[in-house]
Amino acid sequence: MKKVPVKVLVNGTMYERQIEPNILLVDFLRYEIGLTGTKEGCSVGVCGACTVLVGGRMVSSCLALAVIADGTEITTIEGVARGERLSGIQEAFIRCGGFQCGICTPGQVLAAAALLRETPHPGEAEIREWMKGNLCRCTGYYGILRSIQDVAASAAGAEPKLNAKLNHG
Amino acid sequence: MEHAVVGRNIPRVEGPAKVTGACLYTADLIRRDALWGGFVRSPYPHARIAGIDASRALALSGVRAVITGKDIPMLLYGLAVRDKPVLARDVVRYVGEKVAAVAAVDEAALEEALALIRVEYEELPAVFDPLEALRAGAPVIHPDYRSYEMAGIEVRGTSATTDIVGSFFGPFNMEPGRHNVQSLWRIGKGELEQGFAESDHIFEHSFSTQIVHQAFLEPRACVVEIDREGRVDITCSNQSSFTVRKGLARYAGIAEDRIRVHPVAVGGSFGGKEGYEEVLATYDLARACGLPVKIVEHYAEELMDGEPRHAAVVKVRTGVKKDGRFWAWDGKVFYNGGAYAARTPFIANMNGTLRLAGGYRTPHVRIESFVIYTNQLPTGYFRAPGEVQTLFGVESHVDMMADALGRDRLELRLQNVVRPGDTLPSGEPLRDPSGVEVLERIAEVSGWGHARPAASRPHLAAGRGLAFGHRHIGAGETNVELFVEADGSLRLVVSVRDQGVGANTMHQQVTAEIMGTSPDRIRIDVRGTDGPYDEGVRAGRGVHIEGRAVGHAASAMIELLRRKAAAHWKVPFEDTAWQNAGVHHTGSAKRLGLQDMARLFRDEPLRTGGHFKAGKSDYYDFQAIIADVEVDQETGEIRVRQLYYVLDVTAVINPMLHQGQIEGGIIQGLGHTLMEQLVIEDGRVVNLHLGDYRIPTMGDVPPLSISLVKSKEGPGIFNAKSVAEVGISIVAPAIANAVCDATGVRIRDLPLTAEKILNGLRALQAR
Amino acid sequence: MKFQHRCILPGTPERWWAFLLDVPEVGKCIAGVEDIQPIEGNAYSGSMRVKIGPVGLNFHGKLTLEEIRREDWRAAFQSEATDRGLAGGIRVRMSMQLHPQGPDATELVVDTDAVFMGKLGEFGYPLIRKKADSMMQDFARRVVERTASGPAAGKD
Amino acid sequence: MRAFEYHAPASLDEAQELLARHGDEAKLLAGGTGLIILMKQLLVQPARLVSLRKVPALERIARVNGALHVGATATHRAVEMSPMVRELLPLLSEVYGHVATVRIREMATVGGGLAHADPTQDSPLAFLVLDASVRLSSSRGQRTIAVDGLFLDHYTTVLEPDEVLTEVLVPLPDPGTGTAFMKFQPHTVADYPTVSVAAGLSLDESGRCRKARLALGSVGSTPVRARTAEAMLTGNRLTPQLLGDAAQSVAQELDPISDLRGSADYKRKMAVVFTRRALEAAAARTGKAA
Repeated sequence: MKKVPVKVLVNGTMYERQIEPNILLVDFLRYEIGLTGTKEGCSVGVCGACTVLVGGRMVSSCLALAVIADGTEITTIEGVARGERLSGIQEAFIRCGGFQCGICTPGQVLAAAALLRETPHPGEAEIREWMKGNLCRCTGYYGILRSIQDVAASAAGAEPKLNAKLNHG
Repeated sequence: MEHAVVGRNIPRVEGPAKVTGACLYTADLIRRDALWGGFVRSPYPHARIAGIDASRALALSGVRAVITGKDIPMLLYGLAVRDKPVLARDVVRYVGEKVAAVAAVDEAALEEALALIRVEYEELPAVFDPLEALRAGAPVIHPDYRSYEMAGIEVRGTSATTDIVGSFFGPFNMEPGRHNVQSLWRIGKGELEQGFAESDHIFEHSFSTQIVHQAFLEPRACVVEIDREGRVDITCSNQSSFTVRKGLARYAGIAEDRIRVHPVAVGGSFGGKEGYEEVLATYDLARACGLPVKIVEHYAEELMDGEPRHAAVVKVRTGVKKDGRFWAWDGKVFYNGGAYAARTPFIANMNGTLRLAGGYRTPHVRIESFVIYTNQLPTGYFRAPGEVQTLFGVESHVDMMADALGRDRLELRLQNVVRPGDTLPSGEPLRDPSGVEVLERIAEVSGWGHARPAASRPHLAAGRGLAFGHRHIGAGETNVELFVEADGSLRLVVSVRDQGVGANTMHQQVTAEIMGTSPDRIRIDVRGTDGPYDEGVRAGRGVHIEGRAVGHAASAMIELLRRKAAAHWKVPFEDTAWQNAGVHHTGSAKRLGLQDMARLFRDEPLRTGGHFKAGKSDYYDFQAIIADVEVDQETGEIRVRQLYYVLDVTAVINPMLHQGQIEGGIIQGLGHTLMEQLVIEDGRVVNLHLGDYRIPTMGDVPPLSISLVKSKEGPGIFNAKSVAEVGISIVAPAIANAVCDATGVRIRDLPLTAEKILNGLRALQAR
Repeated sequence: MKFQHRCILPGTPERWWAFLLDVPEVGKCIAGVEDIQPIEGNAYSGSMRVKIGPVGLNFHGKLTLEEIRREDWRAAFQSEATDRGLAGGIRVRMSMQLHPQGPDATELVVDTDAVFMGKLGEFGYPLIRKKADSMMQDFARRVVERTASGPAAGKD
Repeated sequence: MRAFEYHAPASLDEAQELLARHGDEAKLLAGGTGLIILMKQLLVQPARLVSLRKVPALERIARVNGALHVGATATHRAVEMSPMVRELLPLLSEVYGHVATVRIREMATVGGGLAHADPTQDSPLAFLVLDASVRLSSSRGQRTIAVDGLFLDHYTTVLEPDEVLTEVLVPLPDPGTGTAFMKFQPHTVADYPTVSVAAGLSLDESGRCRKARLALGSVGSTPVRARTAEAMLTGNRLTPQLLGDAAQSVAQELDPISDLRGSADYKRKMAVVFTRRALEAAAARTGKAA
């Protein structure tokens, strides 16, 4: 099977690889470049644990071939904090009980960040509609809802850009 | 007593790792050289294996090993009852049973190999319904039942007054005419028949509940590596490192000290990661290949071959006096245990059996619990095991009796609820019960008897439902070690892998409280099997078992430091005191802080240990819930408008974590009530992905108001009671009761689907 | 996966009995079945194509006439086949029974019990369940159509 | 997932040429949300994938004279959020806004959704109600067919192996048209529907129903047009009685099969209830329409 070149900017770092076309994006991120923060849960695009942002938009990396990310900019959970400093939504998840076992948390944080970037001050209905694509079995969602509302209510509201590269997502 | 740290929402110790993706789970352990392992599974619910041909698979270049039941130790596997081969040997007993294991260089090669292995089966008659399985003439699923052994876990949670007939397992179950019994438990008190003879009314109802999966989002996974000297290195998603080590040592015939289990994070368990079968099979593969092997199950495998909650049939018969007193109670529950008992811990039975007469002061009680073999996937423990099933029956039944007696549903419960001085229906002793306070509080917060929610639209019918329950506090054993580090900070070594409840944060908070330091001066050092022995996480035992062990270590450390300071000052021990994280000399201004002592005593180990082991305590959590619902009378759709929940508490170590447990448990209960079910046709699970096995989403959760009632005593550290297994069991009866209140339709089998309710409405109209 | 289908055929069971035992003839009534060849005794080889949108299954395997009970007009087949694309395999039991319906009509009752293996068993279920039912209805229809060409008429 | 050759042609011609050359061997890849799952499950094992992501201008949403043209690779989310769609075809953004979850809507494309022909999908219902048609293009030429004639069976359309669905053409509804969409998910808001219904009603000056469109999903092997009900409504005043009778008539027109979202019988009953509700909502909006 002919390998294909993939050139992709992940969390601000450029990666170039020759890959088999049947490699999924989630496996590319986890095994090719070693970013295991992205989790695989249901593997059918339902649970949202594998959520990453491609060009600023949410993608189920378990349903996306890695080749379709060629030439794009990707943000994974590893790219949400700025260096040692956690982003506002990450701090809110810690402060408000937004996680327990943590396996869904990378997807939840990315989905929440994407929401807050599109809608800085979402109402509860907007949050519920947006976040219903990310399953959590531990929290009953109340803690996640509180975390997002906490940021939404803050003066800043919107997340700062997830990383320098993502402003034209 | 006022607490400085306990009772505060200090952030979780693993918080930053979990929100940045740094936290490592089993599947994150990348070993470039690790082979991918996987299983060939049975397509038949019951069949004889006539032959296995792996030649075509072995011919593939990427395949390193194929092993079958013939290639592995003859030992049977099981948590409580050893009745399951790791790979089926001669017979398969359920669809999805592991028949062969394959190791290959990558996932593609593995998939191809699995598809190329040909297994020849001769089908055998199968039975799926537990009541049919009991009947004479039903296929006997385990002809060798007598030869099976208990896994040596001593039977706990039974007091002198409970009458355990025979054992939970074994020859007793083989009485003539009795078929396919995994386990039988009979408990009670009083004289049942006399009780019924003295009753004025007798009510009898039966109910059924479905099989549901824990649906944690991390499917089970493990990595096994064997070095050249035969030392085994294991990373796995499991609730108990030490149970895995013990089990593998027995299976492989090697010493426990040759096996090391690493403490990676677990992506949710809820009781469903007690088993370690896949670790044993992976060990066999690793041995066969001489290379590390990693198995990451697909979610479909999790759903077809996990450790889900037993489906059950619940039958309750109650004798009631004219004045409403419950006088005699006969409860029977038939749990569908699936093809093997192996995945059910402890006693191969359910503690939820003990809830089969509810939390009421009935004098004459008999409770019988059968766990029954069928040709379905084996079941295991799931948060409040067995109790979701029994309380759905009991609390629906109590409402039905109240209605028949023309009594207020809450008031009838208040009349009968256990009070100080009572024993539980099971005959178990009971201390400081707060059922009365809990029921009174839920009436108050929900405005019971006053304002009822009105329907928001004409085609909707509004209703309100109540359910009440009590929940035991977990038992177990653990050890911890506490060190003063060179810089005067503290390090607490625990072997408890946090499954999400926040155990390690609780450990830190307890240590900080007792030592009088700030939590951030205490590092939690989580170990695997090279840490102090821990029996495993389960049954809401945290504040009870772990909390007390941590408390012992901290108190011992204070005493140790006082002794050393006293010796250093050459003063009597009695003249020293512990204040503000340091030793004071009461006779002078002399003080040694942790840093001073770390420096001063640098050559002596500043280490203490804490151990705690206990059976089930006589204290119980008491809880009640009220659900306000609207039912669409044209479609049967239920909308839960509001949930009120009341729980009794003593000390709450960390309010945020405590609340998180309640919220999570209740929403899992909501899922069981409205949508969740492994749909099984001819023994085969047909909804094998989370698009078809639906769990609640953020769009589905109703407003929830939680109110805590203060009770006096608890068995845990600082008097605390457990919280990890509350909530979940009483959601279903509350909503079922609300639906009946709204529409008159009584649904007796879970889940409560719109279709069942609409059929019920049509049936009512037909009358 | 179990199905039952019924259809009314003209003529008496006697007229249809030979047809039931004529495996290649029966095979012609099942959409997608190709080149059924006798192997030995009551065993035949054959293949079958099933297409459900993008999902193309191409089974090849063995079909055996397992039970012949003329006294109650019952014949049963078992077929085991694997998909060339390695998606999995299938085991089908099909019993056909004739019930006399008055002087010149016979009811054909077809009971099908199919088990799917491998990935097909895991994920094909909902997909195939939708298709299988319509395929069996189609089978019954084709059998009736054959009355036009008077199958097996007079053979007995 | 089996190995395959990957092609990402830079033009439509190139894509069509690849399909023509490889026929059934090749599959088109757009958003992938449908196809990739089937490939992971080994139910579909194409030798080649032809990705449309580098084909230019295929995602365009534009107004052309009296119609809206929606490009095949426009995502569900793009249609949902497009101000032009909101203004001109509110039903379309409403329906796309109800598909699965935001994340899936960001990935799934309009053309991919139609070509996938899953009878539980929402979007075909909107296009049926709006009398939309699709443009199918191949190296042999182009043809335009009504969405009404697109679906043959579960996951099966009239598309030839060498054809690309390039865009959907949606005529703008006349003034006095009211539309509505109902999706019944009794157990969780993220489930596949038990039944879904889209309705469109247009009134003439006299207030009579000039045109009625009614489409249902999840109740058959393809999306279903309820023609009997449409006929009952056309030419008449939309009294509650008539709307109810029309809704009642769909029960006979459907042939649902039982699935995890309800028995055939229940689906039929719910189809009647939600058809009535959709008709009432559409009728109520006929006045408001521009």
